[in-house]
Amino acid sequence: MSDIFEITLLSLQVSTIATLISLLIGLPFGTWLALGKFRGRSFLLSIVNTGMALPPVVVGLVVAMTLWRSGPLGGLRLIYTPVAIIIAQTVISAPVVMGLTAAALAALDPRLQQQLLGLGASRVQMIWMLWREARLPLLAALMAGFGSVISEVGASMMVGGNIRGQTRVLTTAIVLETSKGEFEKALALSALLLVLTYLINLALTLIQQRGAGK
Amino acid sequence: MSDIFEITLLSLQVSTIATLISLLIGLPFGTWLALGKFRGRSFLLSIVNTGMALPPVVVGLVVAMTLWRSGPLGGLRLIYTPVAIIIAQTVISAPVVMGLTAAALAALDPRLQQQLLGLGASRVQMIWMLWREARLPLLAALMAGFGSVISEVGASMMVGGNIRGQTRVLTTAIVLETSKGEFEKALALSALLLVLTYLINLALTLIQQRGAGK
Amino acid sequence: GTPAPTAAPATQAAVVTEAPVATEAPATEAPATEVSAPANPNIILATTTSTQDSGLLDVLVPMFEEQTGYVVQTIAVGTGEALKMGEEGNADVLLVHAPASEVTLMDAGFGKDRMLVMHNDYIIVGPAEDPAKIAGLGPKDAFVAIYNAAVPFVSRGDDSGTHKKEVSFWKKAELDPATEKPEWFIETGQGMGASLTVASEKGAYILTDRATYLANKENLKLEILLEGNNAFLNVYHVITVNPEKWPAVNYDGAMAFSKFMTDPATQAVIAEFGVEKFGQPLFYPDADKTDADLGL
Amino acid sequence: MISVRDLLIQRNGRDVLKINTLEIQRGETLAVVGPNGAGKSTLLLALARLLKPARGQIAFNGRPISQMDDLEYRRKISFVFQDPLLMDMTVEKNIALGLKFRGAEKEEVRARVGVWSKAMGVDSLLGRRASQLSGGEAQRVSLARAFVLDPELLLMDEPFSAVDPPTRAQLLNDLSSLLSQDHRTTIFVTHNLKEAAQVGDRVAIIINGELKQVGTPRQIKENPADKKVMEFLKEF
Amino acid sequence: MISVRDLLIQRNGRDVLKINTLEIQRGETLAVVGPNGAGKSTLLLALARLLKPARGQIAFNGRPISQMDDLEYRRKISFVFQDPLLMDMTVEKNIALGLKFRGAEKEEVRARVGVWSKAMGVDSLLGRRASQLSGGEAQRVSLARAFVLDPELLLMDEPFSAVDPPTRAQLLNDLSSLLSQDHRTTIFVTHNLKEAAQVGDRVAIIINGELKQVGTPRQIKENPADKKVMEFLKEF
Ligand SMILES: Nc1ncnc2c1ncn2[C@@H]1O[C@H](COP(=O)(O)OP(=O)(O)OP(=O)(O)O)[C@@H](O)[C@H]1O
Ligand SMILES: Nc1ncnc2c1ncn2[C@@H]1O[C@H](COP(=O)(O)OP(=O)(O)OP(=O)(O)O)[C@@H](O)[C@H]1O
Ligand SMILES: [Mg+2]
Ligand SMILES: [Mg+2]
Repeated sequence: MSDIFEITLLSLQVSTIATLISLLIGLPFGTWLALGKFRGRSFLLSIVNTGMALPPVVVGLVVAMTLWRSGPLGGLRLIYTPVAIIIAQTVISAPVVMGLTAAALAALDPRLQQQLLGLGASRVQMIWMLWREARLPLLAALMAGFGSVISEVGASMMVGGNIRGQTRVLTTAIVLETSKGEFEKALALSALLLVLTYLINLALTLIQQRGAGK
Repeated sequence: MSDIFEITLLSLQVSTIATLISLLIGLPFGTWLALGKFRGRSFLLSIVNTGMALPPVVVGLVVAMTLWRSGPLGGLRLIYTPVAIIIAQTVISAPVVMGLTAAALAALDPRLQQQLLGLGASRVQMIWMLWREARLPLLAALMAGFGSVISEVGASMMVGGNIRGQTRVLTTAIVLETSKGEFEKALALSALLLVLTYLINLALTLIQQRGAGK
Repeated sequence: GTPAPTAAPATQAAVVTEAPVATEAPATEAPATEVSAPANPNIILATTTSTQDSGLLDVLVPMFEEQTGYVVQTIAVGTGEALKMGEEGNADVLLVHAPASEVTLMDAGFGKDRMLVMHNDYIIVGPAEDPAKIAGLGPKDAFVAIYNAAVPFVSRGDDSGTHKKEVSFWKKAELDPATEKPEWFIETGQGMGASLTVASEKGAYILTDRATYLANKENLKLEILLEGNNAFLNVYHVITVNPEKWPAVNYDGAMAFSKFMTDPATQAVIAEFGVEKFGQPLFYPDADKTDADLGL
Repeated sequence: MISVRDLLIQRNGRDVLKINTLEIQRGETLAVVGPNGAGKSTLLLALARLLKPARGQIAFNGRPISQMDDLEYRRKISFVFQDPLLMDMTVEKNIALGLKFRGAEKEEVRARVGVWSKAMGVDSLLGRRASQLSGGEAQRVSLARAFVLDPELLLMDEPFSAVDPPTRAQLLNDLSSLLSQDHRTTIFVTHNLKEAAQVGDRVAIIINGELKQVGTPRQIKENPADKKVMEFLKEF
Repeated sequence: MISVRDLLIQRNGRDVLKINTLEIQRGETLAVVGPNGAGKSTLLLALARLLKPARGQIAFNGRPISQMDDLEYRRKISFVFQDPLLMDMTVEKNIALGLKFRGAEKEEVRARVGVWSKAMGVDSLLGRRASQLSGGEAQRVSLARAFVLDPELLLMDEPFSAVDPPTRAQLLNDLSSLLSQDHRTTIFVTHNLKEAAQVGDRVAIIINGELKQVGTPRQIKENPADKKVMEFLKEF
């Protein structure tokens, strides 16, 4: 396991990027779902909530079929690259971030929007302040999104291929060690994964509390 | 796939029971985390948030090692039974429900607690009303919890064994069909899984809206 | 001539040392010192989990990459999935062990070249007490005995090479537990390692390849009860995907890999692999033989 | 009925209310006035056992409230909060809330909610969601919510600040007679000094976290305790 | 400056405010009074373009506001809400909020926040979190939050309901002179009829969703439009 450092780094990179992209998608879209007034809103919401239950294997299969040479985007040659993992993980975590964002914002007092606009906020400024006000549940949404990707294995396996030195991440390495019968190694890798996740959560919590303390 | 009905039913049963148990654990404990005033609270919170990132394979491995004949609870003979899957899935979804519950309740106006007590609510009644007030984000927590178990495969595989007619659930069946190269069957099962999840989410949303409409 | 396949691989250790060079000269072979990067350096190798789980590819692939400058993307999946990836042109080269299905693939024109690489063997393992008394029986009789005793038996049930082998034995015995679904017939639908664990936990019999069994032996309460039969050979072929069907495949790379796998130097490495750890080799090189030699 | 001794309340580490001694008789209505941030709301919260004193004690009918059963004690009380947070449910359910908590019979709940919603002029709004009320309507609901409980001790924190003048006058009138009939003890925080004098048997003046003076309106007017009290009362 | 024609506002499908015609001059202070639920807050919200009329139009300096740039229009306005929801940040940041939205310079923000927090008597609370304020303190912050913006049009919805009497008197005084100096147009909803008469150049009476009468305090007192108005004013 000399490549353990490399594997860990790739895990963190891939999952962090996927989470950030999910945030970029999920936060605005979830906000729109929570604040928008349009027909079919609850329909869309239940679609997004269903997205929170997207099985990683299914996402992996569908993304793989798209990225395989035989698939529509095969020409991009992305299959079995970290980019492919990022794509699949984004598909997994974007609905999580989206659904939880929508729930967090819908729970705010609706008069808050009015008051912010009344103070001269532009729409963007208003939304920014709403995010600030809901930062606690939004942080939980972010953590749940990160949790869903750093821990998943089905999609990383299928679209990444668990290729040593290229696309092997912590979870796929754990599966490999398990299937080799190397349970101790698998447990050691698991412990590493959890410690890392804990440190990231702790960092986010501290940043958030510092922000709140000001 | 004549046993598809059986597999679907087992999936639903196992995941529903696991989600309900998670709710039974996560809702009170998450509430305590949100409302309690004690030292080490943010430490506990980041532990729970880390729990949201528990990889199913890791949970599967640890639960399996416990339930194997060589393990401490081997005498119970639970390995490769639906009960084993329920245990593992509960471990996966309880932190999700817990963490999101804590975030949802922490976002409520703290004066609400005071006012409810001032109206003569017992502690239990107060908490009940807080849950009612936060029902939207709590529902999202429930859905995220359900989503995390109905979609996971690593733990079900390891502790359930994917045994045909006994512990095969939709996700493990999807993995099996995929590894056979039967991608169409895998996709059909995935579609079935998603439709079911959608219907459950829709039902929950409707119940919740009816509750709110009264 | 080449020696006939001997029943017990353990007694067959010396094959490689006298193996002649394969009939075709390895055209692309180049000394490590003058590696020039190929035009299209990426190859996708779809293989079964057993080759990866045993660790063999972790030894061979870096060697190949160093010798040729190719970069191999090893995708370890179920046999069915690996064959499907070949069929749909999503892999360049396959390393699989399901001879009957491989022939179908070749006949359909999806594979171009198919070369014999190596074999190991299947064994039947089970609880030490051997409740169905299969020790010493022939393969067919062993399956009948298990069926009649109605003792737990774990079947992979995943259309893998191993599973196909097992099915062929049930067929020979004219029995069909997969359809009858008796209580004792446990279908896991999982990989070899996981299935072995299930068998161990359930005190069941199971047909397994020797390599995976040896790798997992420590964690298992299973003993070898039946081994060393001709019918138990587990034969691996390397197949290049037909570029006429799928122009996008890296045929040169696939060919280079196939040549590498059948190269005498590589074959020597295969013969040595696992000896240090398990006291016996996990695979036996076969590049100098034909399918007929192995009774296929 | 209530006696406060040597009380100190801290909020977020700051001393916000000090009371050496305060006695309130059964049936008395005590009006509490004082500048913003003086500690009036804090006093009510402490009396309802919703804030823990840093020092001192509050006794109810001779027993320290810290030694009484928490729930039992709070159920003798009704609280009209300064900012009523209504629950996201109908007005009817909001008004019934305290009765529900006390496990009242359905019939009784309906009857009482009917009476008090009419008294507060919100009977036409019973089916409305609480989030769709005007400011004054919400305050009336919060008043009804407290009055249905028929409490021994009624704590009201600026309960009429958003009520329109005619209704306010009428409620004050009703209240005066209601309270003197019932022998219900009432503590009533207000920023309207006229109101305080009209409703309160005695008036308490809290300034800057200290109880400065307690007495009948006339006593205080004629004999203010110090300069600060005088200044505060100059509009009166 | 503002002219309202044939306005109808609906909330949740109910008609809650009808105004045939209403003209407000630049520099004028209009006090709005009326019973609870009459539609006063609704009027302010509509004027700030925070509620869409079901019918009719509102013109600002001759231009229909529905045709003006939404943001530009709202930035001419300051709004003191009936229930101020302060953001979960410090008092200082809350007061600076509107200036931040308008992209004001740091220096200017600091200066204005300094001036107005002092004027509202919350300068000692600048570092406090907004959730840790008393009711009156919160209302003062909300006043400061509006005044720092130096708006053309000032909309105030019962801005002094929780402010203590001496401060209230002083603020009203300051306000009267401030407003008449500035030629700032102000619409001021209040439940205090004396206050309305003191601050308002004219008084508007809204009852049950209809604008009943607009006029100087004396005009209205001497010549109420109908029985309902008379009844409403009887306490006055
Ligand atoms: N958010 C809302 N949704 C629906 N209806 C509302 C809402 N807010 C107020 N209303 C209704 O609109 C009408 C006018 O309300 P408005 O808030 O304008 O009254 P107001 O004159 O400000 O009363 P108050 O003196 O009590 O503040 C009332 O009937 C009220 O019930
Ligand atoms: N939640 C809180 N946390 C910390 N300090 C608070 C909190 N609420 C109020 N305070 C502070 O406690 C002191 C007393 O507040 P209190 O609410 O009792 O004042 P009050 O007399 O009711 O004033 P008002 O007339 O403005 O309602 C004030 O200095 C206030 O800033
Ligand atoms: Mg107060
Ligand atoms: Mg209003």
